[in-house]
Amino acid sequence: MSADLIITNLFIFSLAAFVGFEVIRRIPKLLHTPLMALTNALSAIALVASIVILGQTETTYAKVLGFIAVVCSTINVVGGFIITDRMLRMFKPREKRPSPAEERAAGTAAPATTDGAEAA
Amino acid sequence: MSADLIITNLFIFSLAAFVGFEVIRRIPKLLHTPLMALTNALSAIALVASIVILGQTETTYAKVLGFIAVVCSTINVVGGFIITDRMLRMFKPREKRPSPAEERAAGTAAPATTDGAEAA
Amino acid sequence: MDRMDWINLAYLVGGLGFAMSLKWMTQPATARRGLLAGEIGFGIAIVATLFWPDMTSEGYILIAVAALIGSAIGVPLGVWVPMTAMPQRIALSHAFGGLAAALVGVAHFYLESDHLSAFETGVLGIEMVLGFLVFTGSLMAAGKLQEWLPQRPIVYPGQNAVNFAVLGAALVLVIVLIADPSLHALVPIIAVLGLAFGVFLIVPIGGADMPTVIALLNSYAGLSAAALGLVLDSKLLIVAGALDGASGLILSIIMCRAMNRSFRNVLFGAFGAVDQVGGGEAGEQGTYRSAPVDEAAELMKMARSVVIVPGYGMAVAQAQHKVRELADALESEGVEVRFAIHPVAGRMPGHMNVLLAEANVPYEQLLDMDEINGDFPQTDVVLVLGANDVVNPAARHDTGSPIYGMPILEVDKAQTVFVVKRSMRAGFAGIENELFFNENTSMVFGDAKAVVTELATEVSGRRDAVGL
Amino acid sequence: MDRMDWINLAYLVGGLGFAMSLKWMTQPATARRGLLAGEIGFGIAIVATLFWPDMTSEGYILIAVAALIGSAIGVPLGVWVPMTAMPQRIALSHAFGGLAAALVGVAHFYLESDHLSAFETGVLGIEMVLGFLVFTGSLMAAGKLQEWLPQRPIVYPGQNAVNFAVLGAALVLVIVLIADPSLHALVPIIAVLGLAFGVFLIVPIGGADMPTVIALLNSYAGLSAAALGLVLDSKLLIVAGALDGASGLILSIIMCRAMNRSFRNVLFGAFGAVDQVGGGEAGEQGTYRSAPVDEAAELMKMARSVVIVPGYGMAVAQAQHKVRELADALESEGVEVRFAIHPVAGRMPGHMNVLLAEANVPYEQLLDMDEINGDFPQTDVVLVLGANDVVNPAARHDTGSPIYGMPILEVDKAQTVFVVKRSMRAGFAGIENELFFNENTSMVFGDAKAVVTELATEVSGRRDAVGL
Ligand SMILES: NC(=O)c1ccc[n+]([C@@H]2O[C@H](COP(=O)([O-])OP(=O)(O)OC[C@H]3O[C@@H](n4cnc5c(N)ncnc54)[C@H](OP(=O)(O)O)[C@@H]3O)[C@@H](O)[C@H]2O)c1
Ligand SMILES: NC(=O)c1ccc[n+]([C@@H]2O[C@H](COP(=O)([O-])OP(=O)(O)OC[C@H]3O[C@@H](n4cnc5c(N)ncnc54)[C@H](OP(=O)(O)O)[C@@H]3O)[C@@H](O)[C@H]2O)c1
Repeated sequence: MSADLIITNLFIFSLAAFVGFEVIRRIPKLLHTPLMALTNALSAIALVASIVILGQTETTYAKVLGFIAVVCSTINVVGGFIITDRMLRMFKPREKRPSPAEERAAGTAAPATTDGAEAA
Repeated sequence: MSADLIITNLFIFSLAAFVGFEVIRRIPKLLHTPLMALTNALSAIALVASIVILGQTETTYAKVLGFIAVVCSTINVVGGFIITDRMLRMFKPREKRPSPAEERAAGTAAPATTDGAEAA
Repeated sequence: MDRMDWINLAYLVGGLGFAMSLKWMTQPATARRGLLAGEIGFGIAIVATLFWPDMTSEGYILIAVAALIGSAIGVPLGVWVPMTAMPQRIALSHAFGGLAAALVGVAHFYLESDHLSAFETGVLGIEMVLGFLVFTGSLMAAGKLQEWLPQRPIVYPGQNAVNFAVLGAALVLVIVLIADPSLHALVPIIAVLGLAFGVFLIVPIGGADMPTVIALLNSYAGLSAAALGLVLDSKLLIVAGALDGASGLILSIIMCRAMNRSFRNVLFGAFGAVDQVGGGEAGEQGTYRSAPVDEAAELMKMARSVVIVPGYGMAVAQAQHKVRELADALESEGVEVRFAIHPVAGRMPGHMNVLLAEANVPYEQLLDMDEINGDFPQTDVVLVLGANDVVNPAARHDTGSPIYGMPILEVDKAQTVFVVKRSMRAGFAGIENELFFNENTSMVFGDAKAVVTELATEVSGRRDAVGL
Repeated sequence: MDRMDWINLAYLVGGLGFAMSLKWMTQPATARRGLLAGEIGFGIAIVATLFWPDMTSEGYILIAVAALIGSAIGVPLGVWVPMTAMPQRIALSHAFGGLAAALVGVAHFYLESDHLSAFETGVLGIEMVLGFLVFTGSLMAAGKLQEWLPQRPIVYPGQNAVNFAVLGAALVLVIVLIADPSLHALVPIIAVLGLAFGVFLIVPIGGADMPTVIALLNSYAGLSAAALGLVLDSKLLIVAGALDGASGLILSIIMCRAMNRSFRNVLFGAFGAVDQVGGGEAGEQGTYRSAPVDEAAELMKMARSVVIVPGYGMAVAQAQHKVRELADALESEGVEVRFAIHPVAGRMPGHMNVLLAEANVPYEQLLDMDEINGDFPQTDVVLVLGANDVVNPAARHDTGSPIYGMPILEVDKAQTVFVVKRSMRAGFAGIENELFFNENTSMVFGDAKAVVTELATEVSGRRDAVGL
């Protein structure tokens, strides 16, 4: 693999990590458990790699490894998404008036000065 | 240029744009003017391209174009950084106690629930 | 654009879907959209992958079978696991994830070993170690949380030395492998060392530190996925791995902060040490007052404002629905009822929020520590329900205490405090709680669910008796 | 790793430096660090570039000369431009940026045209158009802000049609160029069309909308940089361009929101239309009261709380330092003085903050609209200093008004309001301001600086007279 390609991928890695930190830092506690379940499902994307191996290889041991890998990853995707959904369904606010949690999140999203209004 | 490479670069573009939106959305009004000056300087990074052209080419018109480009970009870098610095120097808080602006920014950075505390 | 380009384009879209998914998770209002974005991104990526060049038809069959088996296990795991068991569940799936990543790494190594660059071999090696240690580590964590394994940290002299030795050995072998990738025999050994390290890493860590550790393992899993992506040149894996890694790291940092612990502290079993000191059993410290349930019921009914402080005990007892009933009963008596949620109450971030939301407690009633702490002095009755450390005043003054400096719910400032738990036993920090010995505190012993049920009936039952 | 790899690595570091730079700009406390990060990242990238393979020694000389000339112009531009002229200054540098990007694009096209893919040619074409239109557009904007050009929007029937025709022609030619890249002669035509479109785009836009437009041009500049990066496969340019584009877009959106305008509205000269309606001159509406300076001084000195509302006029008059003196004088009289900063007061975001910070007004005293609006009813005296639209109550009720719906500073709710401006002329929205005709409002005519200076001396001067 060319060094050039590696550097490109490092570029992508660092940008993605940057996005991750910036976004996740702002997820309210309320949503931390759903978040864990979600990232769980998302990180099971290693599934694509295992699919390719299982789908292409002729060699037996690779098949075995690939097979197990696909099974494991599928468990995570399916389970992870279902659980996230279950949790989020619980959070559906029952009355119209915005919940503190929503306000909280809104507060975070809102332009800095608004927070300032409260902070000051 | 291979389609593969193009896609990679699109990948990088979208991630960078994502970072940009996430971060800049949270810059307090107070700092918008300095921000403009700063991005001004940063976008002058086109300088690297003009340097390469000016440094390599043998053909005259390319030299001319490259030369103008280097001049223009340099103006922006130098000017942009100086102005940003000037503005930020003004913002140095004069007393110890944190300014509303800082609180505001802090408020934004702080974990969601803190904002929530105020928002609720 | 040939077929691979289209696939990569799909991966690009998928990756952005993941990013948007997390972005939308930053607000309850948009969280569901976030989930959807994640699912769509995932779907696109998978479908695209199926068009990968030169897949064998046998391969497709195997994939289908594996996917079916996976779903057959995954769906039940998703649908039936109770919310109280979330930490275990999540640890378990990290185990699967780690294993999958590690196995793909191994397979790729064997298939490509003759034309792998030193860099690739190195990254692959590290990827395997990470994957395998996440596998066993997460299994251990799940076991401890499910209390199949001893919750108590198991410490012995020179433990850290041993652990590092194991890890070191694994890395040395990776280096050897870089030098000569033909030494296939090394891979199993590296795998074993990785697996062993995963176990050793968790052994000295107390069951209650598991959530922190799980988050940390989560970020390792992310890293290994990213490493895999680096070797396979899969930008999608890189992005997903990076996002996952970031999330795990941030969550563990948040938890450590909220518990006023340092990583070192969590990872190298400082807690075990503390345990020795603190001693599980309390009681040396003065006497405590034990109150019957009806007294508590009486006082709560007469109160203007009641604050309920749920803790791990409520989760264990699955008392959340009964608590909701109690709250309703009190409100119909004109009592203002609120819930005080400590950031690390329970065993995972947001644990209490999820449970109470499950019991349909409108989350207007759930107040964060910083929102409610000011109100305790004006609160008539506080009901501490299976919470312990998060209301331990020692955190404020006792510099010796392992939880010293951890922000707590200052219930001791309230008029009256009822603490519902089964015994005087300590909480996860393994230290006694002087709150229980205050004169305005009364212990109501029993299982949280049982006690709360009784409270609810008492409160609603005798409505006529006390004319309001 | 060969030399290019090292260079790319340096670019990676540079790009991350840029990202961190913006991240740190999110807080005044860390803003300076952000600047530093940007500078370092930039430096690394430039130094690395100098090691580019097969550079000619003549090339180095040319580079040095060009850099010197650039610095010779850039330093003065940076050091001496007054803060009040920032909008122009920034517009000007966008012009430079756009030109540079465009020229690089042209050069690259000529050098490579015989082996450019259709995609590359297309991107290059768009990149040129963007670059050139940013160039002239920004020059126009700067001219209008500096009032070298007529501020008023110049509109004529079918204007938008013409503009789109020009842009369309340019894009058509780009397509032709894709079909046959050997048609070098097209490039100058495309350039001219781009330049023309830049001019036409700005002509119909009022001088006061310029800041929004500048931000928009900023994001175009970013896009063209990114496009260039795409063609040259320079990840650094792509990242920088994307960040720049995002920043410009967000700022213009924020400004539009704060002014309750839509992009369409800003870009297609709707304001010009409104001008016709609203009419510049006010006065038909009832009578206004004009007060002498000393009356204002007297009342302010006796007040408990005074709120100063600075606007564009303060910037024009460069009155910020004098305002500071006035505030100090009042405070030494025991009057509580605060500044109410409207998000779009002045002519660029944060304009007032920068000016008052320059005058050393501690920013504890600068309050945002949302912070202060509640306090006006309890405020004794409001001094509106060269502000107009941002205090126009029409925004609250007059649905016909072009600023209807724009959140304003509700000074009309204060006890007494003094408005300092030179005449009854309208502000940038070109509409009359009913605030001036309220019975609790008095106009104090004159140049902001002059008036404030007088106020300051009046207040401090007569200290002994009024014994507090
Ligand atoms: N939330 C997180 O993310 C997280 C992560 C890692 C660690 N932690 C730690 O976990 C702890 C959480 O504090 P906490 O106060 O919620 O819990 P805790 O301190 O662990 O105390 C829980 C108490 O509930 C009682 N209990 C257990 N089962 C019960 C039942 N069935 N009925 C009634 N009571 C029962 C126990 O006393 P008895 O045995 O006498 O009944 C125990 O003292 C904190 O120390 C925190 O640092 C939290
Ligand atoms: N901040 C931004 O980012 C931004 C961007 C785009 C547009 N805008 C627009 O700009 C406007 C800003 O509102 P604003 O109230 O600050 O300004 P304004 O509405 O433009 O009013 C400024 C007033 O200051 C007076 N003035 C001018 N020179 C003066 C001098 N030397 N001494 C005393 N008074 C002087 C003028 O009246 P006389 O001529 O009678 O003196 C004018 O009415 C808003 O409409 C906003 O939408 C702002």
